[in-house]
Amino acid sequence: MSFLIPCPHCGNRPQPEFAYGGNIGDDPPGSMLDVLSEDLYFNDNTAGEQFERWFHRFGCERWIVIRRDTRTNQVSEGWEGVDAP
Amino acid sequence: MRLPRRDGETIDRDDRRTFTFDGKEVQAYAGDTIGSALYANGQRIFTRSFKYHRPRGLSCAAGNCAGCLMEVDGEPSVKACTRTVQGGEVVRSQTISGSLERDPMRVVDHVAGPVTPVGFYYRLGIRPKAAWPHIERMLRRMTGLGRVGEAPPKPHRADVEHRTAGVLVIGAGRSGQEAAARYAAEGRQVILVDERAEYASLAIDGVEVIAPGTALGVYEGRLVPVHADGLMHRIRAEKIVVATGSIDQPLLFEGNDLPGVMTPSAVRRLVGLWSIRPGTRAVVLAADEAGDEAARLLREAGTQVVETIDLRGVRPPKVKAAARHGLLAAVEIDGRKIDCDLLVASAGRQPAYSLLAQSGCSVRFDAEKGIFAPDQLVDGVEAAGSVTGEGAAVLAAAEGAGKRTFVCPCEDVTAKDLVRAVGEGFEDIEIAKRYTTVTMGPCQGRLCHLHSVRALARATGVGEAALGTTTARPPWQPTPLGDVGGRKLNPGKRTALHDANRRAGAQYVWTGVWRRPDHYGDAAAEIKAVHEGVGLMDVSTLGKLYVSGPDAEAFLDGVFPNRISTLKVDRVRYGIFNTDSGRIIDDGTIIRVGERDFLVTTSSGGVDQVYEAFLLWVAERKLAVDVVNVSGALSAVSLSGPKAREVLSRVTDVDVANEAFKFLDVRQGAVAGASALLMRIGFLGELGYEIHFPSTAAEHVWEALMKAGAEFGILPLGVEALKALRLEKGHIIVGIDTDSETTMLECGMGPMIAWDKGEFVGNEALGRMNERGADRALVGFTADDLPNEGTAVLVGGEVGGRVTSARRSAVSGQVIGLAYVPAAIGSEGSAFELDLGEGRRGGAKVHIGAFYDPDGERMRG
Amino acid sequence: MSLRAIEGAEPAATTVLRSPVEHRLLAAGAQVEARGQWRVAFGLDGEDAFLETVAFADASHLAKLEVRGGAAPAERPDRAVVEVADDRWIVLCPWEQRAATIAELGAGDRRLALDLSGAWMALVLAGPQAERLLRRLGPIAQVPGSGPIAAVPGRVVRRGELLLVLVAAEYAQHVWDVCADLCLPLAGGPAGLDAVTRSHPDPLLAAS
Amino acid sequence: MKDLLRPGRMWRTGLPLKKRYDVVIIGGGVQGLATAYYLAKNHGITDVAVLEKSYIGSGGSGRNTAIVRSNYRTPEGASFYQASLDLYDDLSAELDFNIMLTKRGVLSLAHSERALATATERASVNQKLGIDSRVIGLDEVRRRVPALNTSRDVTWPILGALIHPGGAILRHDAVVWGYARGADRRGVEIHPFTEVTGLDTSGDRVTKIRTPRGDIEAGTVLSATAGWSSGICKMVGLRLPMKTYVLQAFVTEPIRPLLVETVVSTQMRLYVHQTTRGELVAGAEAEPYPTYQGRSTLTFIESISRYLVELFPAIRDVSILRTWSGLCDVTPDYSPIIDRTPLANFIVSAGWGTYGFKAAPIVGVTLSKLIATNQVDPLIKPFGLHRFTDDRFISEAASAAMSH
Repeated sequence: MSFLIPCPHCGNRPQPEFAYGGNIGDDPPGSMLDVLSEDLYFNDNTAGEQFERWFHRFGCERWIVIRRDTRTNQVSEGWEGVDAP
Repeated sequence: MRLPRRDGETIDRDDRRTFTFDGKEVQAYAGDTIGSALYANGQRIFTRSFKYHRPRGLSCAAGNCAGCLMEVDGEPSVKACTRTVQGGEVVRSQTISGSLERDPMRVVDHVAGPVTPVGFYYRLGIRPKAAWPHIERMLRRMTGLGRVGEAPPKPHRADVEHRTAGVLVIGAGRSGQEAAARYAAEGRQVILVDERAEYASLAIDGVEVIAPGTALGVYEGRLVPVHADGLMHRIRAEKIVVATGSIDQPLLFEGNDLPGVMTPSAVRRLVGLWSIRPGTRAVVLAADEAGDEAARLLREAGTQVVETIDLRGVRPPKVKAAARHGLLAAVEIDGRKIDCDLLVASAGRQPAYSLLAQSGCSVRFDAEKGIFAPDQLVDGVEAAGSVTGEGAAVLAAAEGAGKRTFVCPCEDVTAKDLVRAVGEGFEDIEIAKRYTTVTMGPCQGRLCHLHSVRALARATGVGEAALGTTTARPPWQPTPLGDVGGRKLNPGKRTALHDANRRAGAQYVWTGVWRRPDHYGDAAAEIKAVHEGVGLMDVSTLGKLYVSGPDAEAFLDGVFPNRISTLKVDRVRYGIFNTDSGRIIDDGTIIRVGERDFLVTTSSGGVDQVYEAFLLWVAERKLAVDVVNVSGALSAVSLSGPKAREVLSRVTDVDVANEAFKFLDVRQGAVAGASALLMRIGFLGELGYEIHFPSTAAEHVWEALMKAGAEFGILPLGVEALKALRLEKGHIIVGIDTDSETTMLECGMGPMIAWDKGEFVGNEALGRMNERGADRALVGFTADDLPNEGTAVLVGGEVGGRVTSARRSAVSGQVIGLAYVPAAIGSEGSAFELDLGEGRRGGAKVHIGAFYDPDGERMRG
Repeated sequence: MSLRAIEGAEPAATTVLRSPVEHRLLAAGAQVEARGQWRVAFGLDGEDAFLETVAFADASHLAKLEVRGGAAPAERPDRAVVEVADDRWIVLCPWEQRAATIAELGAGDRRLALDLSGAWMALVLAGPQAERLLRRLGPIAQVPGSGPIAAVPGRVVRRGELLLVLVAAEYAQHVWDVCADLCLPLAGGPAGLDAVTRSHPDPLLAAS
Repeated sequence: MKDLLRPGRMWRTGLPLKKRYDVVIIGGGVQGLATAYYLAKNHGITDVAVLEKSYIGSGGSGRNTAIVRSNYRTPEGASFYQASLDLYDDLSAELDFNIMLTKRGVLSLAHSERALATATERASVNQKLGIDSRVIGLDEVRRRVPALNTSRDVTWPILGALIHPGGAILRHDAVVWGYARGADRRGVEIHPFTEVTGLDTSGDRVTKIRTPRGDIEAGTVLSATAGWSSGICKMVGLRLPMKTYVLQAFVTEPIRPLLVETVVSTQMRLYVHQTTRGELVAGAEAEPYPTYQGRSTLTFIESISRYLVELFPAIRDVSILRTWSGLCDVTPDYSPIIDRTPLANFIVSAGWGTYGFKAAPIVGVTLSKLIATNQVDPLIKPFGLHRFTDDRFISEAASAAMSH
């Protein structure tokens, strides 16, 4: 078991019930490489708070968004849908 | 030396039990542990130390140290002092050579002292290089404690129970019991756990007591696995109260590891719990009240306490323990020799803060008390009792020469080793730990972590606070793999036809998470049946997603690369699922059953990934469409072969004449009385129908089709036949012929892509790759010899790709297959070589298109 | 026009319907008889003794409808409504009421009311140790609720003292085997549904 | 042997931080220290500082499960890691410090036809490059690892395996300390507990390296910080194609000799070997979400224990002593990034996933050459950032383990 994710429908549930869907919107890509591959493969790999998408496989089968601090796995909030609030 | 009955003892003298130790029978009472019973029967040497093979015996008798590790019923390295006697156990000592009493390996201790200082193995065996493997093999035979594999482990169950607790109190000492009672009185749901069996009978109203039960760790989300006998309580607690108390720290002096040297906790438990007189002539070096109480208990038990020295606030005396026949015989204090068979000594008590640190609490060094204590606690976690540092202190010390003053008895690390390590530059607790292996033994730092940090502080001049601590990690007690793993739990998926197939003789294999028939005894006959008669295959493993709603068509045009808007009702089309970066993750079919209703099939392994990707696309674009996973609701079979139409006509009301039901047509009607969806597709290369129907009627439909096909020699088909038949047509299987990098452009599927239809998954990446052109191509090939699947394709002597599928064709007898080759030689007839293993090479040629019935007349007929 | 196979079209009277764990029940010595179009298992020896601790029984012969959109379906004594999300439910009803329930629930601003009866195994846990067996099957903290059951996605609702568990039919035999294994130390085991409904009468579960 | 009797210092401590160095290496793990060692030894560049934010070897170098092998899937990967294995072979003598490299072999189990095909592919590529690696049948697997449960009544019966006799285990800390001593003796300055908190740039050069102990200037700056690479590169406005995950491992109590080879099962997501001291050391796959937080998880130890006991029934009662974790930096194709960057004097080694330790010696040799001579060694040429712009991945992902 690991950290808890606040699913808006199902309440606090352990992370293994969810599938990770990637973090939302790394800030605008740097100029280094051409635009396409920039956002596909390059990312901030943030050590801090980021918005993320998770799919609740063992519950409501909905995509939700949470804000998590990747340094501590502290999850502050969860929202319905796939866009950062 | 068992004392007469005493009140407060936790043994039941009317309930006698026996076990064997190294073949000899040992008497015990209920409530005894294996350690206490052996001690009562006169056993003093319990094990031999890891490096020097010095004799070791009971030192803490509380499950903190490694002085009493024994094998119990095949379980290695059990802490005998806390393993309650059930009766009938087979207990064996763990020695590398000789016996507990006489261990020839002890020579290492006498002779090797100067030659085997800390880290000696980093300086030996370097040259000649060839010598090291032999030295390493020899070292391996001299190390390791527990024996494994001689007798199969005694089968005992390990179940898991997932639980929640309002308040979980860890530690049933005075402060733990108080906290439990207080929260219970507030109406909270309280669970109190303690690893010591003597609390098993503890009763506090409103509190569930689990003893013996060891809290192995505090994981994220306040999840605490409590290891009881045969059951792991996986408790998620709203609040945790850690009341794990404090642990006697050994006094550091020469010979402090000898059997007969004990901490006050050992005396308190031997006398107090099991009514055993620990020795006849005792010397007590008291660092705190625990020491004073031990002296009192010894006198009460009739032991002659010949000397009591109070270590508090005095100059540390020079202490040296002397042994005879491996056991404590006398102690020298400031030069004065005193004969004794028991030396009770400790440097004080250090809080057992590991569980608090694991939960995220910070730890600080309290210079005044000389201990590490919990500092800021995280929310939901409280500390109670001496674990907080109150009533704990480690101030007493003794002077010792250091050569045989053991800071870490488990790993035989002496005070001298630590000083030498600092001298060599290992000045930080973490690299000192890795270099000397201090705190890396069975006690995991309970008795040696504080001493190690203080020794480093003295040697480096850096204070303990700056040196800090090593990371507290689970498990809090060594725990058997079988008890942590719990029951076998490997979910496998089975179709509704699983048992019908089994009765038909199916030999099952795993394909991903599915159990599928590989064949029914004769794959070749199955292949022949499809080419000449008719075969029936359970394809219920296909993923099935019902897509319905006003935006259904627009949605499918977005998630598929090929054009879906042109797909008419009652028609089916092949489709590929790509990632944003244009790699193939799955393939399947799109069946249109209405203007805004589709059934999409995926491979058997791919449905979860596709389902979640579909829902993400719908949510991102706020489309009015429902995606329903009907994979289990519907079962499916594929009926293939020249006689398929005739067999089907016997069991359906659908008009199956070719003109009425053409290739890639879709019909809905009854099959064997069940409401079914039928379509004509040609994955196996012959006239074929894929039929979907409710799983509740699956066996009924299967039996009806088999009965109707009997006169045509119908055979059930396994995965082996499927792989052979589809290969004749050059059809790929995602996951076998494709890998995580394969794109449609490499598989000749470029023409399927509707570039002009606007945004679809992977279009940008595929667009760029299309401009640049693919480096490799997945092509068919014919060859002289049958290569193993996966073997390398060689072009100009270099590795240029690999074979993904290969078989000898049942139709042509020729070796056919699919392989990745450099794009440059991806055209018909190009030659390349295959690595046949052991340096042998075989010739091969590219073959574009199907090997069998290239124009597909048989499928369309 | 849409996918008739999941819209509750009546199968021909002669079509025999089976539970995904019928063969596990036969292997456990159950008698199986046709009740309507369904083959229902009953009369497992040892079932009464198991009911004193914990018994698990197959109720897969119930109709199971996937309902989406509109307001939550009305509760009824002979119906179980399992909420998946705020606009999605699984509704269980006796098989013979399948068509009527689909018609009732399909009306109004409902998006979908589909017959997915073969998609799930319905498992009934009965007896004083039923909650304990559920806690050994997975970390589902409250009922009604969802979460891992024998490590696969599951849902559970309460029917009086009974627990009604839903798991994907593809995992039915796996979950059945895990239940049998976890019941051993609890002196529990499999039971026919009749034995359960005899001691726990339930208008939904009473074998039709 | 001589320093066995008279303890000599391994390295200098308490060195002051100079204002400038020819080369500043960020990261005191095995790659940073190896690069410093070969800069001094092969290229005579000794005005070098290695800045480590904690103790040397505190990152992945001190947390991996100490397996070195070269039976990789791609020709580029296999030749690269074989070059590293060759250097490891002589490293004890080179450093005059026994790293206890023992070639006991690595056995990768195949539980399915798909896995056998992947094993065949790797053997085929390896043999072509002269790497000893071949597919063996069940009876040779039984002969080599008698403790293994090779019966049919397991969840995933074993069909065969890829044996790589050259695969080895070693004492990973000893490699860190050996390189550190060798570099220190040649004049390289190792500065533990000196975190880089900022990098200033002007034009296309890194001009200043900020640390709590003062700022430094450097001719060339190398980032060898594995899981932390993204944070370091962000200081110069550079983004990498990588994410950081937590990877866990555990060790059991020491037992009598049971395993010779390292045993790997991709299907069960585990690998295990027995150390010279008798402990079983086992590791697993990363948690499926990026994180820098290294707390152990219960699901990890439960599932890996369950699979280990299924593979080796005899160790059911062997006790777990300690679980720990480290960070691993994973790229989209599981191959590393060793490259110059748009900043003329800033070089990056990152994206090592779980292979960083295996590559340390060859990274040291090739990176020191790149820094000293600006030449890109053919072995590392394929691992540049360009492969992500022109979509030419070098996929070490064991295989598309999706099955049909």
